Amino acid sequence: MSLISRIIAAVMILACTGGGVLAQTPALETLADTLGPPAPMPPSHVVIKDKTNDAGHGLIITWELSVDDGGGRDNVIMYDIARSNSPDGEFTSRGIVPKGVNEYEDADDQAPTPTSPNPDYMAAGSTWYYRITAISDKQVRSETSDTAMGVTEENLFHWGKLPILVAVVLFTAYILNFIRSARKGKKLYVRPLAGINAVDDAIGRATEMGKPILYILGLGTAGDIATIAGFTILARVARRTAEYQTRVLVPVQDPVVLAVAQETVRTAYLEAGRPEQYNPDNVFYVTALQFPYVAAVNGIMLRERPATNFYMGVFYAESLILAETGNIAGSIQISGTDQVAQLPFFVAATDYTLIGEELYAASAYLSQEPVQLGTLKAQDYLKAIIMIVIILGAIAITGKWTFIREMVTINL
Amino acid sequence: MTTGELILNGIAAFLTLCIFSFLYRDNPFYKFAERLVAGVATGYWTILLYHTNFTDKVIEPIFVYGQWYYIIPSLLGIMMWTRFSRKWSWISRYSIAFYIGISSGVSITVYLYTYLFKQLQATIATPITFDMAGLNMFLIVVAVLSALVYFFFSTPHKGVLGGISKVGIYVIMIGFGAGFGLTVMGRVALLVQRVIFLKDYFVVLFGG
Amino acid sequence: MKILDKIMLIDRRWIYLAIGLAVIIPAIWSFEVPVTVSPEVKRIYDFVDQLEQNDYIFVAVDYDPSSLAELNPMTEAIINQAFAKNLKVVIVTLAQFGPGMVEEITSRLAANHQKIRGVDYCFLGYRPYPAITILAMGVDFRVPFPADYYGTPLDSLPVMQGIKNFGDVKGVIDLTAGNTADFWLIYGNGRYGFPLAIGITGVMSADYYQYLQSGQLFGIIPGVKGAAEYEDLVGFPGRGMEQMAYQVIAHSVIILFIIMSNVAYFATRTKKDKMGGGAL
Amino acid sequence: MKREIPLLIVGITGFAMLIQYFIPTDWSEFIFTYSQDWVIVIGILALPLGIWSLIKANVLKLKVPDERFYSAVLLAGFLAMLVTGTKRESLEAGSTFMTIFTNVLIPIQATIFSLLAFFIASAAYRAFRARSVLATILLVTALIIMFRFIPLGPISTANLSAVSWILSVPNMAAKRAIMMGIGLGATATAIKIILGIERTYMGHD
Repeated sequence: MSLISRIIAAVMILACTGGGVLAQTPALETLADTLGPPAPMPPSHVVIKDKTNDAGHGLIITWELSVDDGGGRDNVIMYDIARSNSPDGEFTSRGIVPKGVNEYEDADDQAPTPTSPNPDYMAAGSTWYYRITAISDKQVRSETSDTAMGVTEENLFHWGKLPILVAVVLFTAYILNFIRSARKGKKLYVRPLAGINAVDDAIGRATEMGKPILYILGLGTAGDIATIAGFTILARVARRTAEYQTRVLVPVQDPVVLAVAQETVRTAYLEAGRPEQYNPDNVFYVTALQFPYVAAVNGIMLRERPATNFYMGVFYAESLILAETGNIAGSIQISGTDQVAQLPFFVAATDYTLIGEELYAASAYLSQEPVQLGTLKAQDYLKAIIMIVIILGAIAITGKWTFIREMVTINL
Repeated sequence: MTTGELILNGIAAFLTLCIFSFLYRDNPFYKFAERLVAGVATGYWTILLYHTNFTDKVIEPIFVYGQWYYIIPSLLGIMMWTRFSRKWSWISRYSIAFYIGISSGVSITVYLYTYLFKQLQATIATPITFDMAGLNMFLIVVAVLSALVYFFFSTPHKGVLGGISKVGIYVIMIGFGAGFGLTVMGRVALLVQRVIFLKDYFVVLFGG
Repeated sequence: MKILDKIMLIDRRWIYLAIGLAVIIPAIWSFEVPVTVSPEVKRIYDFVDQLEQNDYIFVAVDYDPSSLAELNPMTEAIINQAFAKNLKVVIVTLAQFGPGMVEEITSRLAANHQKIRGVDYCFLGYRPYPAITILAMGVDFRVPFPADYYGTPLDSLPVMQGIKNFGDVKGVIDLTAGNTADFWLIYGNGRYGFPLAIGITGVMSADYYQYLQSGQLFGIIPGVKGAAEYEDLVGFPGRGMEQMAYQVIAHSVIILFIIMSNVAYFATRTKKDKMGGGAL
Repeated sequence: MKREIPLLIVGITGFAMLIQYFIPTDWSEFIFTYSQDWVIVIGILALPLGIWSLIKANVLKLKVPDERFYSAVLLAGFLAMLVTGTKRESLEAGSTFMTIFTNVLIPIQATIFSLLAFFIASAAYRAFRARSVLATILLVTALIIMFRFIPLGPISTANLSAVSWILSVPNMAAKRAIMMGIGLGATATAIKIILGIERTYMGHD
């Protein structure tokens, strides 16, 4: 109830100040004439609190419903919330709420600028006065409630996001802990992943055939975590190709990805002890847009006939176009993406697919460094916690207890 | 259609056919369209970025609104150009560091919120009752749990865990099958649009 | 066995040709295909069908012209059905570019059925902020919409006499391309408890079947397929049916190829599968 | 200096952005928008790297007889857009720039997209063979879903109920589990990046 009414109230403000949803409500004039329809009793006990989890641009106004709302004459249809910046100043309407609602959120965070002055702006630490009026179905206004005062306050922590903070802290602690125990030499088991085991074979095959390897990083930016996972796998692949003296072609569609991919491949050649064999032109920019990029990569596949295609990163509709063309070219294909909608196509059309989390795990697998493997263990622990929450949560909700669900609910 | 429109539509129709010819095999027409579109797309993108983002985020803040602090990201952007020189290219790592640092920091909470908490909350939102709906809710919970087990990396998938993880990958495969089957409709609709475009053009051209 | 071997290794260009023909043929000779009606579509049809003359039905047309191809056929089929049954229709749109589209559809269909604006149906118009508009309509349609789309006060429209809020309509059908369905679920059905059904684009439909299970929706019309089903039920074939011809043939072709592929696979299974491919 | 300071920058900015999320003040909001602009500006100003890579490759190919024509086409297309797009107004409908956009870029993009109708069929033909349990599950589910278009009387009616169940139960569960896995994997990777454990992308000398 309170959440819903808050949302209503928030939207109402927008509606009344900006969009004007209700701006066309008929003029709500008071009918002072005692012979007219009766006026409802006013709402009472207006209480104003700071809106929590914000930068100090909002207040929450609550009141006790008019006795004629749901009882008495039962003629209230809505409440009008009026505001002023002084107790004796002019009160102007900030919005209305339907009957039965006893809460209104008044907020305005649009700080005035020279081009757009905003007299309604609620600065942090400012004081406001409110009065509520009930309005009857015949548009008769009640007397106003008593005036109440509130001060906006800047909050330093968003409590609604607490569960996320807990998860971050817990996760980081687990990661650090497992890295520490891995450094001490504790052996960590990881189950085999077919897609990972295929990587070396695929590179060997390319060497035997004397054909290049094509590595596609997808359409993500260098800031996408999936693309960064793609860079890590690229580093391993490039290092092997440097050892085997096989070419690796990396066509990209973003200039920052281009820079990072070049750097990754160059370093891999350096680590393999063959820096002189690194050719920066093998990592090249094709074009920025999705389908022109696909057209160009398709051309490369059919003309260069790469022995192996890797698809690691963020992919959209082009996933299947690329994978089918690669199949026409007779390449072995290994794919991995975090785009749930594209996974079916990679699974169907490529030889090995790293499904979602497996893509992120791949870098740890390929490195075989204890530090990296330690984070996999941390992921598993978190997964176990999630499973316990699901089991307990499902049981609790069946018994109508919502506390577990509320514990994992984020109130933005 | 005017003659001008007829010619322009003719170009579009010709390029459409060039791309379709790829289905038969790679050929000079496809290669022509492929290179043309790569050039045009890069040109389009450059101009678009210049008139929109570059003007809004570099030119106007610094030269119009006097927001001097926009000089910092601009300098970082210009530092990317050191990549043209082998000797100085390490300087571009500073820009990349900001780029990736900011993106990763933002990603953590975004992923936790949308991918983890929202899904978790949705899974435990509905009571399991003793009817069809309740049974389905129960099945969803069981299916989610077993699919999660499939993603365990640090335990061997043997015994009970192996069995559950097997159910998990079955569930995942059903999801993939459904995703594949559902998409066919949309893809066919895309092809229909192109075919109708060509048909309309040829009808006008040959006065059908 | 030789033929089956050939099928296993069929040149993919034959598949492309088949798909190409499946789309080109209906483009040249249009024809109608039979459709089987899904239970979730049938329930909406039955719901409207069992209403009495002069009962009220509320239709929300919450999509922009970009999704018109899939959703217009649904809107038309539902309004056709309602007019044919002499129901009173109240229409709203919560999509910014919706009004022009709604105005076009309603005036055209009203003319076909000899219905009069303001007497047999009412088009309220558009308001931004779906949540608040829905909540406010739950109090009284006149709160967000003192006048209809054409500026006539609701109180002076014969069709709006004696009807105040959702309590006076038999049910709400929301035609949507996306998240307005959530608003109708939470603020509409959730708060005012009226029967709610949605018509939704194909890609979005999978996400809403869960509300069918939980009983918050009494029906779903999913994508072009659903639109064609509804048109079939109502008996006014339109754009939905037209698009079905392509879809039915293309789907049949793909299914036939899958079956062929499996027959050939099992018949030649002793040999090594030379085609490769597939992560499985 | 060449690697350590950049890694430190990644750590500090990453941590700052993480903390920013939990602080609702105006200051924090400003940092968020401003830092997003950093990413955008770096991305825009890096574009010359891409263009240089493209131009260089194609100018070199002008010397190869078989490639000469195609590279010339690419360069001509690129230059045509640059020349016609110099003015701000060229982004409005009716300009030469937008005419090329509408009649070259749009039809080619739409046609490449529509190739998916063919490829979805050939992929189904090849992959949907019942050679293992997993392949069979994939095959059967996809067939059930595709069958919703095929009018077969009572069989179709039963099939449509199956479709609705598959979509709302196992399909929903699979999506959720995969997403939760991605959430964990991506978060772990991002934490590793900020902590400097994952640093391959940075390269070294």
